[in-house]
Amino acid sequence: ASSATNPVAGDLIALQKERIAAYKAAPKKRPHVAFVSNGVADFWTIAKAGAIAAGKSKEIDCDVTVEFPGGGLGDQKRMLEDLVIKGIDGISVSPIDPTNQAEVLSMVAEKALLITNDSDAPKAPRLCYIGMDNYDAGLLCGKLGREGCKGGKVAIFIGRLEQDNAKRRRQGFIDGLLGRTPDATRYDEPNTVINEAGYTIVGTWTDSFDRAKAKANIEDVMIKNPDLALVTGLFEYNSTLAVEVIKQNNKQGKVQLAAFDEGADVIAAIKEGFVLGTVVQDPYGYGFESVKVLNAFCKGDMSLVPANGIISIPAKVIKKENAEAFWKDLKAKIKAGKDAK
Amino acid sequence: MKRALGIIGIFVVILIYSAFFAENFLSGINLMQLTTRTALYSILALGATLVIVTGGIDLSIGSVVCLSGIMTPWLLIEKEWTPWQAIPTVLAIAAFIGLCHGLLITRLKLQPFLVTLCGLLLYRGIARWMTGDQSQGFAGEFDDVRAIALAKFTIPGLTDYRLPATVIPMVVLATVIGLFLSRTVWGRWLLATGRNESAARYSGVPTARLITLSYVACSLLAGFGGMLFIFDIGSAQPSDFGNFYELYAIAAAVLGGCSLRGGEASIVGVLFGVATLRVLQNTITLAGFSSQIEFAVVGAVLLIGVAADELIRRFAARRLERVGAAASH
Amino acid sequence: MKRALGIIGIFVVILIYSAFFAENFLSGINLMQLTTRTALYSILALGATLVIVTGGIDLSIGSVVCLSGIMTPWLLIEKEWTPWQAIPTVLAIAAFIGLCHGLLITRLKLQPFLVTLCGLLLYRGIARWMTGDQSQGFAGEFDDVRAIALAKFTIPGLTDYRLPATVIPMVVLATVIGLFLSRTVWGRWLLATGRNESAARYSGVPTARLITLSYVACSLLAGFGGMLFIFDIGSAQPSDFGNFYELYAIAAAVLGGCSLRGGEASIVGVLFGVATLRVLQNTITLAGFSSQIEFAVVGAVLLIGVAADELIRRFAARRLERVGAAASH
Amino acid sequence: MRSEHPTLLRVCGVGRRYAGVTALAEIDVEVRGGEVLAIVGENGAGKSTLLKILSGVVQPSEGRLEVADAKGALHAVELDGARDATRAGIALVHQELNLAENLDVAGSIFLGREPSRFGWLDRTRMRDEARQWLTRVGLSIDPSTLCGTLPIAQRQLVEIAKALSTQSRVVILDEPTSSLTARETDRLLEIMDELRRDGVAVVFVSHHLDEVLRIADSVVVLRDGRKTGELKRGAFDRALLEQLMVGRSLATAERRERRESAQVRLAVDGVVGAHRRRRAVSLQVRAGEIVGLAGLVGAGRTELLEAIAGVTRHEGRVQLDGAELVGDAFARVRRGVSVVPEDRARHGLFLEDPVAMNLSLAWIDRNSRSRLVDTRGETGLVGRLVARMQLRPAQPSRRVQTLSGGNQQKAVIGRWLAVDPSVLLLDEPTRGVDVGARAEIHAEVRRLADTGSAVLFASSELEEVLLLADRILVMHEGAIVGELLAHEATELAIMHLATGGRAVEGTHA
Ligand SMILES: Nc1ncnc2c1ncn2[C@@H]1O[C@H](COP(=O)(O)OP(=O)(O)OP(=O)(O)O)[C@@H](O)[C@H]1O
Ligand SMILES: Nc1ncnc2c1ncn2[C@@H]1O[C@H](COP(=O)(O)OP(=O)(O)OP(=O)(O)O)[C@@H](O)[C@H]1O
Ligand SMILES: [Mg+2]
Ligand SMILES: [Mg+2]
Repeated sequence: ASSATNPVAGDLIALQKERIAAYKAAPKKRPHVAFVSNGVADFWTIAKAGAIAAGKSKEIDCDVTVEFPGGGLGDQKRMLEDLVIKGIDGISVSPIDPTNQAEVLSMVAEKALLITNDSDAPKAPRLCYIGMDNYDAGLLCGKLGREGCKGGKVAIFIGRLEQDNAKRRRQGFIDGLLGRTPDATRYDEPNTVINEAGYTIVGTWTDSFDRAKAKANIEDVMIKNPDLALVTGLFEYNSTLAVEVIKQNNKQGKVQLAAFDEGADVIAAIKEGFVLGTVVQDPYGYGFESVKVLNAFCKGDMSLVPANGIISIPAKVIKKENAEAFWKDLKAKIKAGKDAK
Repeated sequence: MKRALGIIGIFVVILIYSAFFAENFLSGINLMQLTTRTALYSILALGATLVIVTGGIDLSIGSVVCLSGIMTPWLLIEKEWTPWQAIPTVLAIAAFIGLCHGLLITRLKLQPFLVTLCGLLLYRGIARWMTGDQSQGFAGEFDDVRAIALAKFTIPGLTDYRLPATVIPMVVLATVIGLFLSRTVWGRWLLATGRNESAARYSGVPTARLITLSYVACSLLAGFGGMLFIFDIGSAQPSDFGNFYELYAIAAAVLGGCSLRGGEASIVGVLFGVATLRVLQNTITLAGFSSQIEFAVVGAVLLIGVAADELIRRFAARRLERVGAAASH
Repeated sequence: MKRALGIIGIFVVILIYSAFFAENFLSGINLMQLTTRTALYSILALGATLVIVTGGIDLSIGSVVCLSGIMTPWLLIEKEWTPWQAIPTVLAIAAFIGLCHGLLITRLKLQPFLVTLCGLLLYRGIARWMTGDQSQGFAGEFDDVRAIALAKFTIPGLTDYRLPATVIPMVVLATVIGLFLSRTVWGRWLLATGRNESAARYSGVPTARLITLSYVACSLLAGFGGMLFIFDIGSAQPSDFGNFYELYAIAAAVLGGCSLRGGEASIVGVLFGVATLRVLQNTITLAGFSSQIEFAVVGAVLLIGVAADELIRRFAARRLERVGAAASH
Repeated sequence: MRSEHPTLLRVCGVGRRYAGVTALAEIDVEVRGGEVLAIVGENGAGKSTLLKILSGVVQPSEGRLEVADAKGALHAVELDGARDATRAGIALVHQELNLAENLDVAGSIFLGREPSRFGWLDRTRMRDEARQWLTRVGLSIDPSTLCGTLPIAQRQLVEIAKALSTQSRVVILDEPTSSLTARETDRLLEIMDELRRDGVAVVFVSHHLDEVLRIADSVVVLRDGRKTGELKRGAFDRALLEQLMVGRSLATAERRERRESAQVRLAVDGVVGAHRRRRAVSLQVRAGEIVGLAGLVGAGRTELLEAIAGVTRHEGRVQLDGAELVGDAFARVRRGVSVVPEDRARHGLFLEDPVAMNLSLAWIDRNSRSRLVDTRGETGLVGRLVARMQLRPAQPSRRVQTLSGGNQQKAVIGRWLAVDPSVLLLDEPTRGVDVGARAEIHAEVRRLADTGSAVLFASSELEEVLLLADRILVMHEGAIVGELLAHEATELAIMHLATGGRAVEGTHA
């Protein structure tokens, strides 16, 4: 028996670079690249629109496959394996658990070109990372809360905490809210109450993506803490539901919301004025850039990748003043993606 | 009624615990939320009960909730239908799904588990495909329609507690189904069919039609429930909306005293089964358990509850046997 | 064997489709992956089969997969146990879970659906609580242990295809369980128990013990399967690892010709049932369907498959009735 | 005079085929109002199939069915299911019991035809009417009793009440007396007579020729699915019927010699069963002895046999060869105690499994090497048993469900005869078995006793008790009230004890 020995990451990166160099001499005619998300969400449908749009655009022109694994790690592994078997040229993936997915990522790197998006796997043999730091985005969201709400009880709602980006985002929020000096390696246990800087973070609630449950969580926490001052929903629907619950319970202005992502109701509420603002990433950009970079690789072009291997697409804060413009732009992009399909 | 005693006991124990240890449990607003949730889930559980009574099972409830729940805002917002078009269409689709299940089960004699498992995969798949995995919501519109699920009626004398409108369909459906099963000819036929299909058939009961009908009713209620859920929640993601709801519905029915072998049901029991599950979930949050152990607590409490119920029943039966024997001499 | 014909037919049809329309479907590496996956899932399905044969059901398979799969790296990495301590512990816990199910079902006469549904909630809850919802993985260590699931054997003459080690437990278990059911006294008894429990009891079959044993075996296999799954995947999250695996396992068993009413099983059929589900999923990706419609396609294909199977069977039975009668005179 | 009776139902050239067998072929039968038609034949002759065709439960493969309309004119019809039959005025009591156990007696009687207004149940009317019909069949139970708690004989009577309550023009009864004792049988025959007087057509099947001789106006004899004779009253007697049915005349078995001296094998001491009556029973059965339990419906015989077999819990002691039997049925079966239950469909058979599996289930345990089934030995055994029990059709791979009722019964008994048990408990051993096969079963039981086994059986047929038993114990209300030796017992004596009379008087009668 021979167990699959994984060549070290460095070797695999070298291997991929050799392949790219070879493409320089003989560019791939019409590359086939894939974009793999870490789950199913609106965020990813926007990214998909970006990826598809990139594939259709004249200067890029390649085949694009987009996969949304709905069943966690095992599902993502299966999809990656199947894509590699299919003979895909390059894959941009948002790894669910980067520290433990070394083998499958190496396997991808062995047969195809690997980049990551949204959440990074620095130890894996990926050629570059496209996205932003979730810790930094969390910081932005925390600061948003700190500006809009000067102390009191705070509750955090998030789909689940297992994935790396969720943990970092949550930690960023806490550090930003409490005004600590940023340190991405810090970790506050989700089960402990934090009393600091005039804020009481009463807890973090997860729902495993069951929205009825997510809504019940917010309602129950508001009942348990009638004096709740600030909530944050760190996944898109958590914020959307927080808006819903605030409206249904007439808590506008009494409970503040520092939101995340670009849910339609959230943007509408920001325009109305009872939500502090929202931190948005640029999923469209993730999708578009991923395809653009992979396509360039297949033509033997490595120039898009900066020295540190990180193509940064920073998060933005949307407040009342820029909400309208942002929304229009987003709608147009999604529409373009749909038409392209 | 006797069948329901067990779950009523469990419910009362949990209620007492909650009243003491869950912060603000007895506050009007909390009870109001609990009423809403119980009402919503009980619509699904009542549907499940009708199928369980026939000795069948419907695993597709959650997916039908998803499909109809997703379709409602999709038709209203994306396709710009009027509510008068959208709502009947969604309900008709749900009923049609039930009809397909019923026909496959009674005509082709396929196993209900298999048919509805395929349904579980299929309808969610359709919802995901239809919407391109994009979550669907009302975007702040249609508040008048959503009032079906969101309206609350003030009760004179109570300040904090207002009666949620969702209670109306719950009470109406529970009453209708309860009377149907115990007081009407068809209900009796359904019970007989569930326990001994051939006996019913030999007595001239149109068993195939009744079974089909119960699947139609179950899917229709799931579709109606899904619509109310989305009215309540406001938006949903096709890939996860309604996941596991069939298990909650079936669990509530079974807790409420329905036997999966068919022929037995207690509507009161089912309602208490639903309420137990909802109170349990609420208490876990209010009493400050972490949401990680929620599942563990629910599982453990239910298991202990039904085991205790069974032991008490046995003990009572033994005593009765002894007393009865003594009396008969 | 006859019972398995339907699913073999469905499998062959899908295989032919895949060979033509799914890119690289017949490549060695793809067949190797498919073998691994079929082997892993079939361990769960074989366990489910044993319970289904008794007329019961085990909904906790997925959660036992989760608990044991999560515990293995947790004990090895977090608690720094040796594999010699960790693996037997995990398997013992799985077996103990099965024992509890069996005793609750046979002694307290609780409904299997209810007991194992509570289990479904409980064990996943425990896994989440134990790990604080953190995903668990081997962090690049224990490659020697993981080789149990990851090793591949070269076959002389084949370059691309290497035989995955997971095939060994699958073949061993399928053979043992197949022979157990058809050739041993206990196996016969188990089948008899599933068919008619009280008749079995009257015939001197230790029904309670056999049923308990089948739940132990089912949970043990789920635990073992969970371990192999995590060896294969490398890491898992307690909140979703193994979700729905019980449905896949039961679906495979039912597709393979097991009746949920008990007393019938075809091990060959179960293996083909598992393989069908795996090939279907693989083909959907390879043939370039979007992952959104994956569920819809699986559901629709299975439904059409079983319906067609049933229709063909009926047609054959009709013919037999016409022809067979003539032959007997 | 007879020709005045109008024909209500007629089948012409009817046949029914199943995969592998022809159950019926070329049958012509006429059913007339005001007449009792008996259908007799061996097990598997096709009687039940014919009745099912007459009542629309089974569709014939060929031939046609004609039903009279209100004016008496016959029309060819296709009855599709029980509903059509009810509408055409035909009611059937099936051979195998078919009650939904979750309904009460009233609900069962009116199932499918509940008195209602706009679909709303009229429960009081249902209960009142049910009470009338129950009285008519001589059953004094509360109409709101759950069917699931009734013993098998009472279920049978409920089914008969149900058939009567339809007030049909044609009442079809498939072995209605097989689980009834003499008293209920008499009552039923009276009812059939009343029906006849009312102009109703009664069709019934029975393996008890004395019943046929007492009541039938005409008899149709079936053999291997074909009609071998149709006789009017006066033209048939017992010998002729037996000749037509079996194709030979039956020899009567001679009485066995009693073994006074043999040691006690089975000793029952103060056993109190699980049910509500709680009266202690003690008895002994010697090696080689055949003891019969007689009693009325509900006397407690089944309860006693189940307690001894260990399938229900009991107080008191049961000893086998001086050693106490403890534990459940599993432990007791292994020590050589076997029970053939009263309700074969519920407790005896694996209906969806093949005959072979049903026959070998007990044998494989005792003849396995390190728990592996000796498949070759099994095939041999099954072959031998099929021949020995004269199972028809003799196809071991056939599902038991598709066997006729009598053949099913033979399969249950065959299972235990295969293992030569030390104690054989039989509850209604020959229910639904034809005269020929009954003699065979009796012979097998005697053969088993001759090897030193103790046999304890319960039967509601006094004839069978007298024929088979060496010694007779009579039960009444859960207790043994008398003991009779076979050679001094009479039907009258047994009945006297069984109805509560005292033993001394009984022996004089
Ligand atoms: N559903 C079925 N499938 C196949 N064969 C059947 C089926 N029903 C009956 N048969 C066969 O038809 C034949 C006649 O059976 P039937 O039940 O009519 O006999 P019967 O005369 O009523 O016997 P008994 O006295 O034992 O009740 C038997 O050989 C039986 O095996
Ligand atoms: N499960 C039960 N629960 C309560 N009472 C029962 C149950 N089974 C039987 N009985 C009652 O116990 C009594 C004895 O029944 P048992 O069946 O032993 O009588 P039996 O002499 O065998 O009569 P049969 O000829 O009807 O078989 C009956 O009165 C019956 O109503
Ligand atoms: Mg018959
Ligand atoms: Mg009896």
